[in-house]
Amino acid sequence: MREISYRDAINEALQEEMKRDERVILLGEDISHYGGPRRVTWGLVESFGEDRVRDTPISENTIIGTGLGAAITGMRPLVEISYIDFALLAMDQIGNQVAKLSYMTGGQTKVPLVIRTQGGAGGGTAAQHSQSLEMLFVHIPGLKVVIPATPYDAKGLIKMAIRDDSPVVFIEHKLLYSTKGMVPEEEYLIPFGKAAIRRSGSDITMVTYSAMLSEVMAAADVLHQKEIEAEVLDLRTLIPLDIDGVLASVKKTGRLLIIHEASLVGGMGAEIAAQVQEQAFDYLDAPVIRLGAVPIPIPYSESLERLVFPNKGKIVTASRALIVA
Amino acid sequence: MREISYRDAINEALQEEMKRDERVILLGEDISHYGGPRRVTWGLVESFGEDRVRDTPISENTIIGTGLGAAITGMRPLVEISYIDFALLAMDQIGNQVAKLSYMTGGQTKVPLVIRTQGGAGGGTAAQHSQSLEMLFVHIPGLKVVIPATPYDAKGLIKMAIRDDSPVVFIEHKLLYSTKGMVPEEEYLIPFGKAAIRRSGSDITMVTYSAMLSEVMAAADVLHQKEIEAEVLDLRTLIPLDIDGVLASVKKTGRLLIIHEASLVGGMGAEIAAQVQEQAFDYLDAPVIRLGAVPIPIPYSESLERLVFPNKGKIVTASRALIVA
Amino acid sequence: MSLVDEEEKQRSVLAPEFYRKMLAVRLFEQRAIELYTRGEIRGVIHPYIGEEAVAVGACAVLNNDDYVVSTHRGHGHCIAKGASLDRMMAELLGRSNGYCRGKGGSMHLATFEVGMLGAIGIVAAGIPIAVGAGLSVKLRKTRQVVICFFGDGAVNQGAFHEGLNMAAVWNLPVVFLCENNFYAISTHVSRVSAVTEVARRSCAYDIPGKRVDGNSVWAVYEAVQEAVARARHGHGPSLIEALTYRHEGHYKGDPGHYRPPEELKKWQRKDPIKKLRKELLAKNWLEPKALEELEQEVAQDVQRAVEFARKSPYPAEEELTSDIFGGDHRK
Amino acid sequence: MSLVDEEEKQRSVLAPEFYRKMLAVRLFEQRAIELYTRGEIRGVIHPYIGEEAVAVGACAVLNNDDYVVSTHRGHGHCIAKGASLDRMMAELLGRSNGYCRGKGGSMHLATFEVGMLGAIGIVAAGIPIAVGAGLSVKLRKTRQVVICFFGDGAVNQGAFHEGLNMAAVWNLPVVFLCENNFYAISTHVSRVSAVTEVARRSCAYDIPGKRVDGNSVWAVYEAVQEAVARARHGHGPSLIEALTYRHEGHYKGDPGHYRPPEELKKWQRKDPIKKLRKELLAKNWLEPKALEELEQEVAQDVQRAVEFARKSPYPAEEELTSDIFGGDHRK
Ligand SMILES: Cc1ncc(C[n+]2csc(CCOP(=O)(O)OP(=O)(O)O)c2C)c(N)n1
Ligand SMILES: Cc1ncc(C[n+]2csc(CCOP(=O)(O)OP(=O)(O)O)c2C)c(N)n1
Ligand SMILES: [Mg+2]
Ligand SMILES: [Mg+2]
Repeated sequence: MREISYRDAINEALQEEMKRDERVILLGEDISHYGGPRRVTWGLVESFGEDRVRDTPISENTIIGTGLGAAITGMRPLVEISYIDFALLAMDQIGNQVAKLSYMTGGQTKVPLVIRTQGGAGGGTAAQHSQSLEMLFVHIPGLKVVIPATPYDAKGLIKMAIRDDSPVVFIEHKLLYSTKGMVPEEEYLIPFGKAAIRRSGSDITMVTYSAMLSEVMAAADVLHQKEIEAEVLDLRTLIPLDIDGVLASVKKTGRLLIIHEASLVGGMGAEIAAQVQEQAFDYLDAPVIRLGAVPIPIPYSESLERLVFPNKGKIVTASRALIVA
Repeated sequence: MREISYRDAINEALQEEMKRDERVILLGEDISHYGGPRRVTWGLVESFGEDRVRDTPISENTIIGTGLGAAITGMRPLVEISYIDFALLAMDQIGNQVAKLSYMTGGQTKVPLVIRTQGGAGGGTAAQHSQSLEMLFVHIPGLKVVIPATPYDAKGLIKMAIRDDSPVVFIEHKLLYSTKGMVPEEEYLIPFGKAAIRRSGSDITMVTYSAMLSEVMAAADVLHQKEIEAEVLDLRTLIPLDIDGVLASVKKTGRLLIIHEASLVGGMGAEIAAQVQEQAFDYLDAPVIRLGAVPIPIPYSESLERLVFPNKGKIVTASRALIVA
Repeated sequence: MSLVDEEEKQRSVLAPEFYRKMLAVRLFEQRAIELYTRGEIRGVIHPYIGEEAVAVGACAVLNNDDYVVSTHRGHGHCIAKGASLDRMMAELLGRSNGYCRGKGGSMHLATFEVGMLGAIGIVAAGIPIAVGAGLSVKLRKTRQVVICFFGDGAVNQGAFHEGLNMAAVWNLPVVFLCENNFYAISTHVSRVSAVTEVARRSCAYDIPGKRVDGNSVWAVYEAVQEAVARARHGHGPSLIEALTYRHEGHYKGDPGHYRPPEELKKWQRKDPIKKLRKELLAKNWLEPKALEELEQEVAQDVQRAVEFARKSPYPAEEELTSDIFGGDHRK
Repeated sequence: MSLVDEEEKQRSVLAPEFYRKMLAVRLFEQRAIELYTRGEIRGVIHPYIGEEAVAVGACAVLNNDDYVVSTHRGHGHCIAKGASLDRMMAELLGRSNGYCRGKGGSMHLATFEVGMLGAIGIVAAGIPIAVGAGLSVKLRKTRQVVICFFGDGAVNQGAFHEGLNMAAVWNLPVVFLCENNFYAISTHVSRVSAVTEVARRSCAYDIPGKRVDGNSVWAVYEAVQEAVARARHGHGPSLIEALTYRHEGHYKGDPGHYRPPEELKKWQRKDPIKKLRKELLAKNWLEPKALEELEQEVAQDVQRAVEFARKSPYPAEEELTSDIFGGDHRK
């Protein structure tokens, strides 16, 4: 084990997988010598050459389509969309082609394609570079959606994604790249569909993912001082969803708070709340509560941006209200 | 009052609004002399000319962008995307530009743009022409989402949409065009955010919208024979959502079933279930139940397609289970 | 032998097979239209009738392991690439042993066993996919070639531009083959394209662009031969525009009133199948009797396909959720 | 007077104002970079330094009610179109009396009062919007003109192709102005564009295409004059490619190591502002003293803008949800 950054954890995984399997290729804007806008692919071109670490024109829809065409003819491409906001340019290829081709051809082909992208706010990059759009991929059937919060998970999950035969949307968070965590030297994979219990507790269950995890953990610390013990689940993958893990925890605590950075309306919290109230109705001591972004485009000014998202304070407040309820 | 079709109701509304306000223009593929793939714009070119009823190249993203550019410089365009599936090609303009421009310019401009489109399955048009994608527009903040189920509503709501200063996504359903209903000769508008109570009842609340309404009404008839009285709410607009209307009904019935054609996972049912269990927790006699599409691409074969969606039988079964619960 | 004689000789060998394929497309589609009208086929079908020379002339150049990417109007491409009529018809009838197990239907017919990667129902969306197949070939160094079919309406999509640029800049083995039948649904190409000669758009990518008579199977065959050779030898993509015409409406059910009746008549007189048949007889490439036998065989093949399809089972309920997420039920 | 003299005379009148504008862009951005480094500006800023002649030469042709659509690198376009430095700087500092009330920031600076419809942060996404503005002009018959700015990276987006085709086929009054600074972030145009001479891509739309020296405000001015006249008289769109170079990295913080140092030096020697300054003095269009005064004025304007911005209030909590859904708080 060593402590490395989220960025380096992904980079290592790509190094390993490209070495292991020469069908793995990377496509994206500025990913070769520049190392990608977030420097995640730094150094890979030196190891694997410009053919396998390929800079593309700014043509997001065709970048995805190219990955798809390669995926169904023997390659295992990993394509980068440098901001999840730009995935909106590629929604035809992602939603109409990638997600559907395997099914609509009756299984004549698999689509071993990974779409790496990056979302989230917090840096003042405003409305077109700050979105959390994971629900688009959750809602359109045919995609797996992976969204790691730690370096350890990022590495194990991206390796799993590359080896998966289905299309995977892998969503990183711009505020996480420099965060550090323990990562083993030995190879490991993390299976999809298994939430990580980040903290055990019996008073309230908190379900979250991606960068919100740190706010949730901080809130749990505060609550602990007030003798409220939160159980914190980090989903890690949204499709497949570890609803059993969530239910098991809720059956223990009787209270559920879901926290995410995506817009509240039609967010992951809605899906989880709906499933939990249906499947654990009699275990709930209080309604499921969701915290998500205020449903507006993300404003630039810090004085506004910080009001948009859940944070430690809001989580503590909501939890206490929930405990009292 | 006369009985006219859903198609004609919209056509009439367009006639009236284009006559009333010459800033209203139509853009879309094959909408002029051909009258649009669904013949909704039939005859308009004769009244208003090819300048105002304008056939476009097959360039969905730019069709929307063109509408946006015209909307912020003095026009009130109504653009047609002939299948909602093709909206995926235009998601950058819809999600990154149209939805955000008013907010991101601090209100320097309004965006009086209507995007008319058509979704839904049931005719064997398979995976790329059968989707129900309203949640994409519900989830991305900045758009109003209107989804009428009857000729009367279609007319009153499209007129309202044209006069609204915000961008509106107006979603028709391919199976509804030929359905008929009473529509007044006199002008009327229908305000957004007010669900229609299609049937009153005290045993269970059913919330639905668009073409599913007829299945729900048929199921309610069956239940009535078994002395279960369903209250049926047709949402009509998803943004704004008439959550007060839903809550009022649920507080009366204590039971809620939500039915839609969109994929169950991350569908409108999730959002409503989440809100209702939060705001009416103590009124619920049973968990909120959702019926939506099986989360798969829509298969072609009738033998499979009919298994995907909620229908009268499934609604009756779910309702009876809910009543027993 | 002179070059001209050489060519004539080669044509005499190829012609019967070309005719058989073109006729198969025609008869297959006529039956499909009939079955559609009777309600045995649902959804939408887009007949290729009148355009058969393009698919057949183009695919004749390819090997089985070469790739084709197709459109909503894809029956002809499947047949030309060598797909089984039985399994195609079974797919149109929504049966479990159709190529796509009944999940795709006409608009998504894919026949991977012969390298047909799919009829893509979104206009121009096959272009990026074809570019990806070309990239894959280049990286795997297999010298395969990709032909990407699309219509005149597709060239105004962003995907056309992005795809041709990418293929050109990466020098990929892709032949972009535009079937210019002058209409996108009801819209004449001149009303929506700043440059109506599609081949000329190749100027923006510095690749060869060539317009050919799409109703001459020879013209198509030769142009594609040249482009495929180029691609196979690592010299990159080309754009070919084949001028042709659909005799039917945009889809079965569209009366096609937007087209001047004389225009349709003119093109019907140029019917590629009649043309080739005449040539076969005139040049004595096939005895009248042999020709008739061939025609009967094709008719029987189509009839057999219908029977095969009709007695095939519908997909079972448990097939509803298979084939998603890369799960392959066949393993 | 000879034609040449006439032109010289006209230039002598325009030059001081051009110089003032270009300098304003330069100094504004230098201060913005400084404030960014100090943490007073957040997010991302994309400096336009080195490219000022393009915005100023182009916008000088326009009237106040003509439209401009801009990009992520948009400060220069705003200033050239006549926006207030005060409100621009206030926007960059996230203040409530910035043009966008602090909601847009650098990447979404829009200044509607002078016809600047927005810096669009999605590469090429401004092109369709500009086409729509052009359509609106045509329908309203107001004889306004739209200039749409974008970079060399944007020409490989589908939106470029769709937009130019639509503007051409509808004959809209739009001037497409590509600022070719040879790089899209780190990627040199030759690595991703099949045709690196952007102007040549106009061939695919049958519209005029012209490459000019983007570091010469005169070259830009004249080319845009011609294109704008064309557009205003109903003769449709044009494509202009202005060759230029950014002296800074892609955004503040990017060291720009992907560029050969000699290349940068070469272009720094061609600095459009130094060039015009030299000309002003050499041709005696401005006395040295007047020039200095002008320079001081510009510096003061920028300084005032910073002060204005700094003492402006941050948006209040209740502004968070205003301005959405077409609601205009100002009414
Ligand atoms: C993105 C998209 N837009 C619109 C459609 C609807 N549509 C189906 S076929 C077609 C016309 C295509 O014309 P063309 O490319 O010339 O092919 P053709 O039908 O003539 O063979 C249209 C508009 C679609 N399928 N996909
Ligand atoms: C659709 C999209 N893809 C990628 C980006 C990230 N990005 C921002 S600017 C830029 C380069 C643009 O290059 P160019 O068009 O030449 O303009 P320049 O920055 O040189 O002025 C990229 C890739 C983006 N903003 N939008
Ligand atoms: Mg056509
Ligand atoms: Mg550039």
